[in-house]
Amino acid sequence: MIDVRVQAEDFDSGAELARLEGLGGGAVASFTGLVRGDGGLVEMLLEQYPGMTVAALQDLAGQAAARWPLSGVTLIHRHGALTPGARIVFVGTASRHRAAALDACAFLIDWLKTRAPFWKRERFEDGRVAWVEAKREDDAAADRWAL
Amino acid sequence: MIDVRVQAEDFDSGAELARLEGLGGGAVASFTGLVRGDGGLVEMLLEQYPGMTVAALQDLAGQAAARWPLSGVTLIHRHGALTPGARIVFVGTASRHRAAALDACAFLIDWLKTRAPFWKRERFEDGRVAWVEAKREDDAAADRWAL
Amino acid sequence: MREAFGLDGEQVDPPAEVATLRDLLDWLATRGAGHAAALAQRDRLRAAIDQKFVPMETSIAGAREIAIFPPVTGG
Amino acid sequence: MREAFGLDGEQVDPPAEVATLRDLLDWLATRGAGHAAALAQRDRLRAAIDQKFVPMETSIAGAREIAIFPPVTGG
Repeated sequence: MIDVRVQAEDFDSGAELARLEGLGGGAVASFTGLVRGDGGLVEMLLEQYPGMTVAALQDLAGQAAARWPLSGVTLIHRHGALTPGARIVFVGTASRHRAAALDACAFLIDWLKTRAPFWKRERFEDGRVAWVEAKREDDAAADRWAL
Repeated sequence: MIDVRVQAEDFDSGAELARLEGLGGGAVASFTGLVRGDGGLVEMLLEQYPGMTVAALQDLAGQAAARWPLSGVTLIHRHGALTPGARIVFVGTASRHRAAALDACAFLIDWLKTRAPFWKRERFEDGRVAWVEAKREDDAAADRWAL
Repeated sequence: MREAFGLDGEQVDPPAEVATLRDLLDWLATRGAGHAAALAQRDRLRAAIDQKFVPMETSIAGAREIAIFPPVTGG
Repeated sequence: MREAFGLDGEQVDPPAEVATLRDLLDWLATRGAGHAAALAQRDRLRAAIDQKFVPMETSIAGAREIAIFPPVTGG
């Protein structure tokens, strides 16, 4: 059961978690990423490449399901203008085994960071606007899952 | 913010997740363990060593908070008679950084499995009753977090 | 353990040469067939003194409550 | 990229020797200062052909839509 959503609206991570827990899998892991209000950040604008985004996320979810025995994968990624504290992304995995659920969840967020067509732009109190630079450490985190 | 609970009643993992997401941390990871209905399992009885259980869980949560920069840790473990599909345990961690939240969550469930004073007894359709044997692989999973 | 010993707990007064938890287990194992069987796989057991997990090398001097467990299976 | 190029997209008709994505980037970089600056850190860029991520060695023959990105920062 793979469920991938790209949307401007917020989502209910608790309801997503409950749905995965209801699959009878024994183990459910989740990750939620939220906007941090660091350095006077007022808004984070998430741009995507719309024609590609859902397909890219479905591909990532499919790769996770091929590598680990998962009974469920949920990937939700927001786009548009988000304020501090807002949810950006949810990754949820269900499996019979805790290691599979935890590893697949970590894998998905690492690969989302480096392989999903989203770009972040930050706007600060003082009017400054800046694209978020990709981090080398994110590449390193993604690389540890290489086959 | 460390929140440790040992209880017979079910818990609302969605509400726990939402609370951790509200801490402004940027990253929240969670793990839920549930009873699997394998092999005709009818009931899982979770015994604890009551005088020790809460203190042992608080110690584990404190160790996680000492090793990773966490803004929140929630540990809930049930005891008593549970049926297939029931939640057994919830681990939730909040941090500024996704690796800290994910690693602390995996650490806590691995150490809970090997260092919290709970014992599982399974009752099956055919009347058979058996204590769950500790798994060598759980020891190995816990050992990877050794200092 | 409880089932193997056939009891929930017991009051014991070990001789002076029983200094550590490991000594205590060795001494308990001599106290009957049930005890010996329960303590056969001694290297897998864990112990707590006064409700804190401690290593088998720990001195039992002054201990009020000693608990001996099979490996835990929580989580 | 969009800002550096000063445009959202463009229709190009590269010469026949431009076979792969890497060739295309090299050729685009010759088309003006904005293009050259945008493509300066070429080894960090990623590309998609017809909305699928592909390596820079991929042939562009038959491609309808080619997208060139800076490193993504989602998640």
